[in-house]
Amino acid sequence: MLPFVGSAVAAFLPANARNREAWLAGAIALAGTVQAALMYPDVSYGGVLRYEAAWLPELGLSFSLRMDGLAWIFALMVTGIGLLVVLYARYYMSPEDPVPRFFSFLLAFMGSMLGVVMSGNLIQMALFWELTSMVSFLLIGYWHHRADARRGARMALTVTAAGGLCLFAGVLVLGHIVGSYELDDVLASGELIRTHPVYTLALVLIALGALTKSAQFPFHFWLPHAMAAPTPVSAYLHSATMVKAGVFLLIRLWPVLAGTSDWFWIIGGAGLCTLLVGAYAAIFQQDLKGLLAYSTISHLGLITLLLGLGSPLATVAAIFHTMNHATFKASLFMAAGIIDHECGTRDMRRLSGLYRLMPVTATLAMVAAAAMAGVPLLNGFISKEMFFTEAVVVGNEVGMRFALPVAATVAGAFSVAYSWRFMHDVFFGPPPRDLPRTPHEPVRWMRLPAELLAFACLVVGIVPAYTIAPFLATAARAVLGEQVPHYSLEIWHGFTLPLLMSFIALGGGSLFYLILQKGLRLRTVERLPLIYRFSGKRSFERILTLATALADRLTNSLGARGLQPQLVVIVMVAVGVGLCAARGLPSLRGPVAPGAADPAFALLWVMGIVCAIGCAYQAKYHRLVALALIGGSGLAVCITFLWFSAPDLALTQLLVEVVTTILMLLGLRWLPSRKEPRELGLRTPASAWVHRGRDLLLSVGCGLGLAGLSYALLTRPYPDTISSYFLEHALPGGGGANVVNVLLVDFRGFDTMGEITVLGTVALTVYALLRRFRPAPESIPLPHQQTDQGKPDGDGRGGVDPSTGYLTVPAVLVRLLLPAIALFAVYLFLRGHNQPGGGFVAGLVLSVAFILQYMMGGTVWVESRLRLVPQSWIGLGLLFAVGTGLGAWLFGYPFLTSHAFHPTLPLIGEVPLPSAFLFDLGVFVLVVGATMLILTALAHQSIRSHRAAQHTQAAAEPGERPWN
Amino acid sequence: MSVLPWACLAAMLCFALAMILATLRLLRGPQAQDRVLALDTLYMNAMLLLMAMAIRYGEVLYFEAALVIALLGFVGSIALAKFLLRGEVIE
Amino acid sequence: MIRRLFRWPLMSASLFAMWLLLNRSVAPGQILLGAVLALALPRLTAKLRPTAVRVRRPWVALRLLATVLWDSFLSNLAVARVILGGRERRHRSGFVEIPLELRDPHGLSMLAAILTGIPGTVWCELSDDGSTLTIHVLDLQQEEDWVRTVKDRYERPLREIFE
Amino acid sequence: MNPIPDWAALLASLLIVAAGLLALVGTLGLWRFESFYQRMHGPTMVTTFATLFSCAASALYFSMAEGKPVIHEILIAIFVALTPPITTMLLARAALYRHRRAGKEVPGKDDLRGGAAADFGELADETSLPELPSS
Amino acid sequence: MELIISLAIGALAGSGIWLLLRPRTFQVILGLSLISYAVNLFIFATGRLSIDQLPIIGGDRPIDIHHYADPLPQSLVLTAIVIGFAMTALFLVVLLASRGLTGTDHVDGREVE
Amino acid sequence: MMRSLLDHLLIVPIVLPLVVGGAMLLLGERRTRLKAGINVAATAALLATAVALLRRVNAGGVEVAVYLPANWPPPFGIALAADRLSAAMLVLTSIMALCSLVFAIARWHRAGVHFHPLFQFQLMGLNGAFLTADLFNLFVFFEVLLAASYGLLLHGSGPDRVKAGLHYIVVNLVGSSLFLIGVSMIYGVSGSLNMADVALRIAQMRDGEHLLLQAGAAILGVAFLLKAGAWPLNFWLPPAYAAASPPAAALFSVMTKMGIYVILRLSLLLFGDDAGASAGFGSHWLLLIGLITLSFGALGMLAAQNLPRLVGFSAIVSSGTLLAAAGFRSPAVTAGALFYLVNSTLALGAFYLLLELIERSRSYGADLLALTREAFGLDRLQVDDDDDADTGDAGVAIPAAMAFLGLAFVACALLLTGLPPMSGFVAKFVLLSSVLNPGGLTPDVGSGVPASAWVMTGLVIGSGLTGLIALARMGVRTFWAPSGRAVPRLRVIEVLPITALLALCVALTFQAGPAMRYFEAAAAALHAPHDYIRGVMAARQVGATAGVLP
Ligand code: NA
Ligand code: NA
Repeated sequence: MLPFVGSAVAAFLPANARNREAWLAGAIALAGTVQAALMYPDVSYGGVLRYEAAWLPELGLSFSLRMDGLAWIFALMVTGIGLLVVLYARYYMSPEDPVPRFFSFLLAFMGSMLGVVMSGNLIQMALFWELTSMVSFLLIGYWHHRADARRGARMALTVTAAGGLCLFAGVLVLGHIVGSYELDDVLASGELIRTHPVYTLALVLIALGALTKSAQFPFHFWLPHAMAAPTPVSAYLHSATMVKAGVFLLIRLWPVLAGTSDWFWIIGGAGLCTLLVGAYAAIFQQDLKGLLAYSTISHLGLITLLLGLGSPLATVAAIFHTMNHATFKASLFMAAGIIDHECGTRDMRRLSGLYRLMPVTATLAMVAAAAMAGVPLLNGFISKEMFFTEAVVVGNEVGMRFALPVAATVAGAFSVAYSWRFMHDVFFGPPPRDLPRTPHEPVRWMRLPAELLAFACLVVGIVPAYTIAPFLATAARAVLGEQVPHYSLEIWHGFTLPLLMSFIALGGGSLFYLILQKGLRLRTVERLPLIYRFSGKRSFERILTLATALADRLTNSLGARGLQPQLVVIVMVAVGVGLCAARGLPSLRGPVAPGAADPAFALLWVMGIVCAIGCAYQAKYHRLVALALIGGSGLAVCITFLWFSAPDLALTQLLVEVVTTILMLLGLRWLPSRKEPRELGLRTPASAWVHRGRDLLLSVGCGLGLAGLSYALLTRPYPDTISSYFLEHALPGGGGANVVNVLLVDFRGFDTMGEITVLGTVALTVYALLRRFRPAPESIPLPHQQTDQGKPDGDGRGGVDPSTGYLTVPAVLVRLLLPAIALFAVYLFLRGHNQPGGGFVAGLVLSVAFILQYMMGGTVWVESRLRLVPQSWIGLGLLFAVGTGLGAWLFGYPFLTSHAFHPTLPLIGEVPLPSAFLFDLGVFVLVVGATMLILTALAHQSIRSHRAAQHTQAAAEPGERPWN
Repeated sequence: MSVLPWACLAAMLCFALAMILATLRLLRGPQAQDRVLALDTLYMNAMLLLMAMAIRYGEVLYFEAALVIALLGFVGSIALAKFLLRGEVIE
Repeated sequence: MIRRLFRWPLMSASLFAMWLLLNRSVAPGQILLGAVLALALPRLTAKLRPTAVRVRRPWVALRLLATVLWDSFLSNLAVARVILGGRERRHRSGFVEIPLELRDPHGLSMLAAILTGIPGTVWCELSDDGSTLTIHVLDLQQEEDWVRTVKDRYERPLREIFE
Repeated sequence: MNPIPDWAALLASLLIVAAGLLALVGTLGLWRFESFYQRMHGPTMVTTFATLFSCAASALYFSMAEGKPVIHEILIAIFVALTPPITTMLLARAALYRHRRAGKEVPGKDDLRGGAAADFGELADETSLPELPSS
Repeated sequence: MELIISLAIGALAGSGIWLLLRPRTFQVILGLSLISYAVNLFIFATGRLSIDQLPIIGGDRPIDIHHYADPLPQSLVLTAIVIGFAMTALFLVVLLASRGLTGTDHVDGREVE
Repeated sequence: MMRSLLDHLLIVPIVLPLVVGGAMLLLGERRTRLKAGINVAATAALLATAVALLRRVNAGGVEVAVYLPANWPPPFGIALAADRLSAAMLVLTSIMALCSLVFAIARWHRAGVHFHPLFQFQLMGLNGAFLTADLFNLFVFFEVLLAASYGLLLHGSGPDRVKAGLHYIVVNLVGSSLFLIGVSMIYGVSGSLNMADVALRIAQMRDGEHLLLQAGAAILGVAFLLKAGAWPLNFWLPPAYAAASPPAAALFSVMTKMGIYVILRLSLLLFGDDAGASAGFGSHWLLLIGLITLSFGALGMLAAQNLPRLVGFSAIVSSGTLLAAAGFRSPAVTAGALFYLVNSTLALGAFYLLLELIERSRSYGADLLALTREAFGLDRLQVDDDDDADTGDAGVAIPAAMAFLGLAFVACALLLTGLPPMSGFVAKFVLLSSVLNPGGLTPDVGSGVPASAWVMTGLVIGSGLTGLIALARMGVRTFWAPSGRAVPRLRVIEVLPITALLALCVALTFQAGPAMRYFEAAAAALHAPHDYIRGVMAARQVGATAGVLP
């Protein structure tokens, strides 16, 4: 029941030997064929076989297989022709080719194709549909060292997969209309679908899928380029199976979609155009496979046209012609492949007179070509007759009394012409000269598949009623159900208009070929007369290039690679969004009366704002100034915190301010200065002023926006906040009077844990980055201050104190302060739980104390006397904090639950010792570690300069000696 | 009704004005050392402002912040000064 | 053992006092903790303080402190006058070079603190060999007066204390 | 906080206002002087008696209010006495270096007479440091 | 008071945004610092302004939010300050690395024009 | 009363990486091998924990598992809450982590110091952000994950990385500022930080206040949109992800999803149907932004000139799709979106890992470790670097390397473009089917669907097409061009993670049914957040009075 599963599995077990692979593939194909054939009794007379497995039942997607007459016919075609192709390919492929890949793809394709035809669920069908595109891409690009193969593969993939996506969309629309993706349900809802408002959409999408797959105008151009594939692939995919998927889809959905004028114009129109264009183009091909490809296009157009006509009989004809085409075209391709294989070329200008060299092959090919031309007694004739009949009948109905029959006849004539071309140019004429190889008959087994197919053409053409009729009936019933019209597969219907058309076509076609042969010297035609300008391939490539360029331009104009535009957009969006959301606010000022303004506070902020604006003004060329100015703003912020009762914030802000200043200065050492443009004699371009104007507007707007928001918030009533709880529970529950600190280490200690992780992480990142730091070349030499003034004494190595001379006094004072600052750190740490302070502030204070020593003594000297391993401090701090948190587990409490111990010591009395205190210790340790790591990592860079200076000195000295 | 809060407010105004003066010097320069000096003065005035505030609100804790400025406020300035003097803060 | 603990008596005492001042408490617990810290911190930071402090004459130090406070007070007023006064008063400043005999780093530091702490004079530069000190004087009338003032009023007591 | 006696309030008021005025005048000096070396003198007023008066006012007030001697302000006084010299010295030295580098002879003959110091104010602003060593 | 602090927030944010949009890395880092000042003040302001109401339990104030400054925004600001500090450090080092590796202090690593 | 580890299950995904990361710092800079071992073990343990958590919340009864770190009752203390969505995200994160870690051990972890601790901190941040039910705590974990991501992005240094890192950092810092403004506004108006509590409070808000709250939420939304990579806030994304070292980039594929996760969570929690005047706030915008993002990403894929950039744009496509899906505010669509989310995360992760191998085959050996030591000519003097005894790639080179690369490339391409047979197709189907049939599959008798659904369908399909065109072009150029490129030496531990991720996608295809049932339950809970709110708010402290020992 699941041959394709077996084949797909087998496909991914590549072996090395050609024979083994072929046997495996052949066996699977044979098994499939046999199995399919055995199912005939079940599906004949309208029977349907179903297999269903739950997959995504909630969304109406199940894995369901459904075999009715139509599916059976197609399945048989897929497996049967597949078997022949495998046999053929075994001899066609050269030993150098990676055959395992070939067969595995081929089998995968077979599986997918079976999946398409046997799908009982439309989504699943779309799935297999796309799969066939994928695999065909791989098969076309099989010889991917060739540029044409790559291009052809990409083209085929792009077109068919795009169609597949359309089909997917169409199927989704169908599912939306019907409320189910099951084929059975869809087939039962034809009326609903055809009258639904989105019917046209569904139709167009599905048509796009089908037309692209079946290489219908205007998507036909990919098929000739797909001929870069190995010939077995062409024979299989591009004649017998994959291109038929589109047709299959149209047949499959014919009962629900057909019968409307939309259907007629879209499907029929595309079919008609394809029929004519394909046939016309086929005549002028020089490549054997190109001719076959265009003829395939044309025949598919015929089938599509038949389906588009919308009459049941035409549909039967379409099914019939599908089968016929598969047989004769596959055999033609095989013949072409044999010729290619034997002669080394497929160029019809170089081939001729092969009949004498390989008569059997020639006969086979000619039989098939005749079938293609619609010569009586061959299968092509019968289906073509049916087509002519319908063209006459339906053309009258839809008001194309003349157009349709004439077009049909002209197309028939064209097809006769190119069939002639195929037969005459290749097999007749003078013996071929300077071919790459000397042709002879191929090995028997390679010819066998073609022989079988040609035989089928003959048999079906001569005795249709005994061969194909029951199968055709089965398929037709599956599609049309009770609508199956009366039709007859007799060869002779009497002298009717269609017969006349047939003969006109045969005669006209032959005449046309003769005229072209003589008059236009067909062999020298390089491009298609008349319509070469409308090359689908060129349009396709142009469209793709254009689309890419357009996308590129759009991406660039909708996006930006620079940082500033990106930031402008972000700021604009943020401001816009905030304003939009708050635009309904009745007034900015809320009901709460603001507090009386304090003039000192106002003055403070005059200072703060002046500093901020000054900083903004100076930052480009006067970094140091900007740094000092931003310090002024920071000070204003800090005092504001204190003013409004936030001592912890003020302390922290102050210390962070100090550390940041040191940090920035450490950084400035490695940032070469900028000269003002006027110093360099440059003028600022006008565009820069425009940018600045925009940015100024934006920043003013943003500032006003945020000011407005905060004013609106500050004048709104204070909500019933969760903070009341913290005030109430800080002392009894958290064991601390400083609610902010209790929040930090207890209520929201979890935040603090994250926060210290951030700090530690950043410190590690900074360290890692500085390990591979490459400073700006301009900043590598020692600063001029040091080269000019030198160092008072030594460089701090070997314990010699570098702080002598004019550095003595500052060093003495700073060193005296060290124990005092350390004591202060301990003080801040210990009392943090009840008063402003805490681990973070204390850690910063201690770090500052250390850094002061670095500033006075230099890195080398300090580190020879103080061994800090900041990374371990970070690790320890984290572990300490987490360990405290985990300690709560021991007592059965959640992570970080605080416990207050109150040991009573002699002499001292009760000492409150909350576990949060230990947590804070972790914070303290980490902060010291992280701050020191960041600062010293930067400070260590300076050692490089000193070493570089020493190196240049050392290098200079020996050079000078000879002069002395 | 005590005179002390008003005196404190007056002192705070003085300190704030002094801060503005320092800021002007900070902006004006003209040289880096002037600016560093101005920043240092700014910090010192801020410290005094905080002490006045402590008296005004009778809250001894404001004093802590003043102490921090007294003890560590100079660090930024000496870092800047060292930078001017040696071209780098930590050699 | 005891000696090693009390190697830095002055510093330990200062730290102890600082601890009690900071905590504004003389509870037994604070005294104990303060004592521990006052003894431990100098020890822990010893390596980073290569030069030892020796204070010999506490009386001189106290007297110096009083002198400095008084001088500073007067100078405050003087400088205020200069600032608020007319333009010409602000143009009498200049550098003064003072030959120094004080060599002890702590003594020098104290001198620096004194000179800088007294408005009107600023410690500007100590020559690399420590022999010459340059100060900047706001109201420079007589260079020699300044040299004498500095040497007599401040340097000599400092030498007594530290050397 | 307990209310404090009037005399103490008055004394504290005087002290704190005096501190304010001293600081203001000192900082005014920062603004009014014309050379850097002169400007260095103004802020000293802030760190000496302005601070001392503030500390005294604070000590007085809190001692009265808490009913026990509060003298931790002394810490501020000590630290403020110890730390500014560091900055000032480094700055002065830096200023000298920068002036010398700019070609001025400092302290030169002119400086000892006074007056010429004003010139230094007009030296080019070199704040965008570090510069390239002039080769 | 509310107006002053709102204006302060606005001015800090405005200056910060201006610098943020500048092309030089050092301008950007200062801009980010200014923005973080503004944001910290903003967070702080969401707890409303309370003068002389330290969030430290003690004295004879009734334990009620109207007699204490809101401690929660304060703890949030503390976290934000710390994180802001860390990010400043990181960004500083990255901008130094960028200056060294690209030879310019333009934010895009190359000079425009 | 020692409680079992199971009770602390919720905190493990946060604490475990933290402990492991911290402990690895104590090991110093060397001993990468030991650290790698520890890291793998910890990440595997994390995966196990996440799976256990998923099973727990998916079992009947417990819909939302809540944990109270520090043991304070909600809404006052911080609460962690895991529902189906969080649990799924945790599992996804651990899977991605394990795969990229194993991949990194082949060579990348030696490209700089402290890879392993940073990696663990990154996981901590991600897990914490997925679990927390507190707005500010969310900010903190965002910062943790961002800080670590900066480290991982810059891991290995080099000009491109630093340049991209600079942009990435600035943009995210701005995002963090917006985050803070948003959160604090929400607090300033509502008085709470607990998401569930805020949701309860919103319903009772008076006129002006709910507008201010919406403004806060909108600004917050901008921050998340920035992280999710929504247009026009996403220009940083392709270069940043392209520059990151592959294992980092693979892990980053979870990070854009983090933005989506939060948007889904918060918009449905805060502005659900019960939110009174604020109900449904922002969903139109989400839809619009999502659709534009989707188009932008699709265009970008078409325009991209190199593979890493292309994959970056495909990350944008998936973000856009998800945002648009979130804008539909329908449980069915959300369920589909979740399926899509998982699929695209796995696919992007696999692709980023694969990219490096492909690039390596392009110019083998030249790309690794941008060395910066030559700057001074002082190589010797610099502290010895991190390369231990073996320099990394001396492993077993697997055979058929090119075949593997090709196959994996095709699989990834199929996943990203949503073509069969990989799960990308199922994901797209699931999503689009629910977009077109929000009320389930029933015959449509003229009720119609909104135009947005059609647009969405068109764009999703169209993006698949542009992706297909672009990827086919790249694939052909990379694998089929006759360039005579060297066959790269791949190590098993490089191939394994990619294979595992792709295998998971295949498994997702086949197990689409159970997976969808899970996601439908998750989506239903998201859209009717009563259980979440009740679960979080009803969590009780352990012990009668906290803080005092029994
Ligand atoms: Na002085
Ligand atoms: Na309050």
